[in-house]
Amino acid sequence: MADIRTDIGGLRLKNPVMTASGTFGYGLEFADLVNLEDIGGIIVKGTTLKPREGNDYPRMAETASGMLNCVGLQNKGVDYFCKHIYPQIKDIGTNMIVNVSGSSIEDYTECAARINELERIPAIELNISCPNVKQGGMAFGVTAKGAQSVVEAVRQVYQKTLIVKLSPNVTDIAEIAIAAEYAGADAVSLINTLMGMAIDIERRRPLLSINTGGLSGPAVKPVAVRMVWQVAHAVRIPVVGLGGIMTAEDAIEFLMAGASAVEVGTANFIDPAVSVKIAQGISNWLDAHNYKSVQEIIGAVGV
Amino acid sequence: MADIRTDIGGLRLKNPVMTASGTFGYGLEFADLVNLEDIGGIIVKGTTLKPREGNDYPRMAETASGMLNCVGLQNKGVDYFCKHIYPQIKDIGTNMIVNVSGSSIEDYTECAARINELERIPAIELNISCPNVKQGGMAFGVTAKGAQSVVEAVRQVYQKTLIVKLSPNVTDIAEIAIAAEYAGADAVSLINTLMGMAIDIERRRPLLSINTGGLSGPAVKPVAVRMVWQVAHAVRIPVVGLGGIMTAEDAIEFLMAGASAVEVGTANFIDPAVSVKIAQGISNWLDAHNYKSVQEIIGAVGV
Amino acid sequence: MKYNKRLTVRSSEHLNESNVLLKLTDSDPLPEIIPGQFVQVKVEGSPSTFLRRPISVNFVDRGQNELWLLVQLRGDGTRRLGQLQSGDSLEVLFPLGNGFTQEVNAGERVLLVGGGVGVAPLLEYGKYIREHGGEPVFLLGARSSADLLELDLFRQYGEVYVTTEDGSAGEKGFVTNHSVLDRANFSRISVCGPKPMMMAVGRYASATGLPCEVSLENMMACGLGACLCCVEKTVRGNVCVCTEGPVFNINRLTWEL
Amino acid sequence: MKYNKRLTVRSSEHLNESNVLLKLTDSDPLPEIIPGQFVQVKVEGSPSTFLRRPISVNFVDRGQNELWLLVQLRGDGTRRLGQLQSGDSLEVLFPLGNGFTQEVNAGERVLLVGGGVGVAPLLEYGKYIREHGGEPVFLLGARSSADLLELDLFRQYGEVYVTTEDGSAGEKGFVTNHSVLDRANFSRISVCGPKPMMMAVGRYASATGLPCEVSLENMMACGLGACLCCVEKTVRGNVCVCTEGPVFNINRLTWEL
Ligand SMILES: Cc1cc2nc3c(=O)[nH]c(=O)nc-3n(C[C@H](O)[C@H](O)[C@H](O)COP(=O)(O)OP(=O)(O)OC[C@H]3O[C@@H](n4cnc5c(N)ncnc54)[C@H](O)[C@@H]3O)c2cc1C
Ligand SMILES: Cc1cc2nc3c(=O)[nH]c(=O)nc-3n(C[C@H](O)[C@H](O)[C@H](O)COP(=O)(O)OP(=O)(O)OC[C@H]3O[C@@H](n4cnc5c(N)ncnc54)[C@H](O)[C@@H]3O)c2cc1C
Ligand SMILES: Cc1cc2nc3c(=O)[nH]c(=O)nc-3n(C[C@H](O)[C@H](O)[C@H](O)COP(=O)(O)O)c2cc1C
Ligand SMILES: Cc1cc2nc3c(=O)[nH]c(=O)nc-3n(C[C@H](O)[C@H](O)[C@H](O)COP(=O)(O)O)c2cc1C
Ligand code: FES
Ligand code: FES
Repeated sequence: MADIRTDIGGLRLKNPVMTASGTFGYGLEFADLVNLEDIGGIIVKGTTLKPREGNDYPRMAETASGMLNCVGLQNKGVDYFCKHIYPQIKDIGTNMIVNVSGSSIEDYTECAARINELERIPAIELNISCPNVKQGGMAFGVTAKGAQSVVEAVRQVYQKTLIVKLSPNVTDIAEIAIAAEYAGADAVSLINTLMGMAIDIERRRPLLSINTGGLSGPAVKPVAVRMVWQVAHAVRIPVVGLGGIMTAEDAIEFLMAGASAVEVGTANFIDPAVSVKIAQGISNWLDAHNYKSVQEIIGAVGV
Repeated sequence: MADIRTDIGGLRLKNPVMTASGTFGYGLEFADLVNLEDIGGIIVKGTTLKPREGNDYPRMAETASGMLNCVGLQNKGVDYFCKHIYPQIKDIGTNMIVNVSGSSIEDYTECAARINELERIPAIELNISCPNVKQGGMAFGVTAKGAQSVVEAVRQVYQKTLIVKLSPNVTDIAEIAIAAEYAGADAVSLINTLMGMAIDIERRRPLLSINTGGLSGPAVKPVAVRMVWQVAHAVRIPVVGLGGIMTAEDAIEFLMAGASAVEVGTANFIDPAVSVKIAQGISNWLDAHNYKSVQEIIGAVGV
Repeated sequence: MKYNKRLTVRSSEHLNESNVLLKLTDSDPLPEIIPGQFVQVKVEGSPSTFLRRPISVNFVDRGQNELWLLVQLRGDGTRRLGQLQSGDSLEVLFPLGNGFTQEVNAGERVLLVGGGVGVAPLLEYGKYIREHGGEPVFLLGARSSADLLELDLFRQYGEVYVTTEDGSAGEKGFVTNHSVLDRANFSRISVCGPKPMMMAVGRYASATGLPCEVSLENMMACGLGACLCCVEKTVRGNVCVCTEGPVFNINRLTWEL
Repeated sequence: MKYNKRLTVRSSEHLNESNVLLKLTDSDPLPEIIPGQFVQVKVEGSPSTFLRRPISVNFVDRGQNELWLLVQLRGDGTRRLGQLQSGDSLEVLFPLGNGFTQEVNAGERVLLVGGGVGVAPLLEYGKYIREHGGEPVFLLGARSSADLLELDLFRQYGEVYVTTEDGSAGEKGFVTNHSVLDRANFSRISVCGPKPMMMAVGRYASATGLPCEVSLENMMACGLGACLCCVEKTVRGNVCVCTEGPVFNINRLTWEL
């Protein structure tokens, strides 16, 4: 049996498969359907300093091999999270990671500082890339300067593993990754959704309430693999890869491109137990190919 | 019968459907399979000043609802085009448009100047967005300054309709479109391919010879519609929309998003007669919805 | 407890041109299912269908260990479901959502209003009400007589009234025009169907002061309360239709009746 | 002249676990087809298959107006083709490519070497050579006897020699080890199969000075010479396999034999 443990910026994972923010709730929603402890890590919903109602319905549209969403960071705010949700999830036997979103540097730092106090939350994923709210952090995610300023500020108040989640809606994602690394990020994760749009031609209106939304699912996988490969060559900190992963083979592509771990998002909607199947599939694949450890294939793509 | 004629920067099209560069050869390849005169316009292969061998095989990989290619502008150069190909295509009864590519401003201007002399070529599409060759023009396509400089130079030597084809691999495509407009473009077309990558995990190697390639097909449609919508709001010149169009309904999405015409690319590989079916389908749809002219739906998406 | 199971298609019956009744079964006994709950089915073999499709539980036949789905063939996903044959299997995530009111008072006459394929969950709910001592009264609307579904089955559990838009069966017009609404005495109303119909029934309910619950069909991705895509605006903000619904008391919604 | 037509599946025969023989027909007479040409089939109902799939013409039965495709079930696309049943239809773009050498000298013995499903185009070509006064000699390699395809059909047109890797039929080993190569007198060779096999035969050809043509299976998108994805490097640069091939004289290629 191959060793599938991995490490991202000091955070140890029993296997390289985490669930992506916004696609797995707080984990609890899936408790009947999958053994949560068998997941490498669960990244919970985007959490903001203040409660947010999110955008109006409709928030979703199906597209070719993917979907658009414009949920818009609906959540009850960090206080509610700490008081009511944290107690329910803190004893789940895997890494429970909070995805922190915001509109201003203060939002981010205050929210991160609150999460820093929660003993059983070993890491945050800083979402500087949400395309679905005005000032949803994407403003920070699309320039190296913006990324650097927010990551530096959060680094001051957050002592545990700080993963920075990058936007793919940029000319040069490696440059943003380098800025995050320079500012003190322990790891970067990518990609968040690609900004897209779909139109209901019968009603002559966009299918989503705020016109545009974020594209996810297998459609985006080639873009995500390319970006992971570019970023893995540009930074020394670990990279977490995601975007369209449906199978163990997809996950292995990201690992070979240079990711030290992966996240599974939209696929959870099609198969609620997919994350554990992928972890198991990676293990089987490694065994079948005589690898002793998953570390042997990380970044192993010869070019 | 609705009027489906349209106009892009002075160029008149009998219908709004053109075939995209690199996906329809010189048109001749499809002559057995579709009545070329029923297509609104045929944009021929990327043509460069000097002959190019293109990249090594493999140049193609199938992806979820799409494909990657890294052809790399293989063509016999503009002299060969003028001498041997132009005579064969000049009497095809539709707009024959040349896609002009290059690595330096001089490449572009010399090539455009040669095409300018060809009486039966009413327009060029300036490809400043090829992701598949080093210095394949994408360097010009990813900054407003780069775009402006090459378009300005070509505008000096090219008197007919000048369409500038934009890259989607940028943070702000509207900014590039504005630069092209300012520099004298008659129209912009978008999107070229999204840069992507796919890995053969058994061989631990990229599936494409130069590692990365351009993603096209339905997978990219939501991104393309979004960008067309953004650009149509940012410039006054006409916009030509493309990316993943397979059906008349897809094309109508782009028209409603603000495109005055569309191009069909990858879909030609699945159905060689698809462009004419789409043109006919647009006409039928307009009739069924009591529109008198396609102009009534251009940019008609209410937001 | 929720399950994701590969159920076996025992039969597939095309009730008319655009509706199919799938009877699914399993080697294990089916779990407890509340009337009004739904399932998320995985559609295989349809290139244009990526997400699961939510479908109401039409009926649970405990004797046969069957779960029935009544599916209207609308787009590629449902059309593909219509091609399933007995012996095929279907991956089903269930049971999901809250379901209709479970408290039934002895002898109460509950009006169950359905339009089109919206009748689907009312069959199981009618049975439930009957089994719990109530009297379901079905008021079912359709475009024409050919579009009326499962009438004989509904008649097993209570009175059935029908309207059709073309008058080819029952009274001509919409459900809210049916004369039974003037004659009969109901304790409450449950509705499932197109939104305009549900709103019209809602107006009738508020005029007559009857409690009214509606079953919504918002677009869904996960069906589990995780993605927050299916939200409906309520008097207390956006809530997930897949977990806090699909059934809502109409007073909780912000619809302008 | 090329056509894109919806042909009808007259029969589908599973020759063994991983190969199916599809016989397609049309209401019009099939067009002229050169041996070695191929078709591009549109695969419907396979979510993971986006592009068409290139398949060689295995045989043209003019009497029955049938076009035969011999398909190895490899991935999702070909597996879906294997599920087609008689009466189904299939959209086919054809005929494509150049085909094998059409000049046949009276009495010449042409060696046709096939490996695996690479035997497919050799059946039609063997028939052609026979009909044009030549003598095809088939040398067919497979992993084991169960993997040998259409042997009886090949025997109708010429001598058939077989190798299997496990020795379960014919001579044990690879085609290039077969004793017929030492005994017989050939005018030229045509090969279709895995690249290592084609290279081995190419080495034999250059050692013996025989002209040798190979049929390539480069990945294709359009099949029409438009996309330039399928190129092979030749002594005169990159050329499209779908139009200037799939058959090439091995001297034109840059393979290191
Ligand atoms: C809780 C619930 C219960 C339902 N019960 C039934 C039922 O018992 N029988 C039945 O026939 N239908 C039912 N539906 C509707 C059914 O889900 C849609 O008709 C189906 O998803 C359409 O899929 P398609 O691929 O055939 O069509 P598509 O081509 O995808 O779409 C056709 C139309 O269906 C709707 N739709 C598409 N995807 C979804 C989705 N994920 N969620 C909701 N609506 C969608 C859209 O309005 C769209 O315009 C229910 C929906 C919900 C939310
Ligand atoms: C000119 C030509 C003639 C052929 N003749 C036959 C034949 O007669 N019988 C037969 O069984 N097979 C033939 N093939 C191979 C056949 O095209 C592939 O096996 C098929 O495309 C695989 O599709 P898939 O979806 O089943 O597998 P996938 O899962 O898509 O891929 C399996 C493997 O097939 C190959 N492949 C995939 N797509 C293509 C493509 N578009 N072009 C070429 N290769 C591809 C790749 O090497 C891949 O690793 C021919 C190929 C070519 C180019
Ligand atoms: C419905 C939905 C909600 C999401 N919400 C968040 C979020 O709150 N924070 C975040 O960083 N990413 C969010 N994402 C993005 C995903 O975490 C992930 O980056 C993206 O979907 C790509 O991965 P996938 O293709 O595997 O889904 C959301 C995605 C979806 C589909
Ligand atoms: C095989 C292939 C070759 C292409 N070659 C060119 C080219 O030479 N010049 C160019 O501007 N775009 C080229 N493109 C991009 C297409 O013209 C088009 O912008 C892109 O494919 C998106 O449209 P689609 O999704 O309809 O294919 C090529 C695309 C493909 C798939
Ligand atoms: S469908 Fe995902 S929360 Fe309701
Ligand atoms: S497959 Fe397109 S040129 Fe050969």
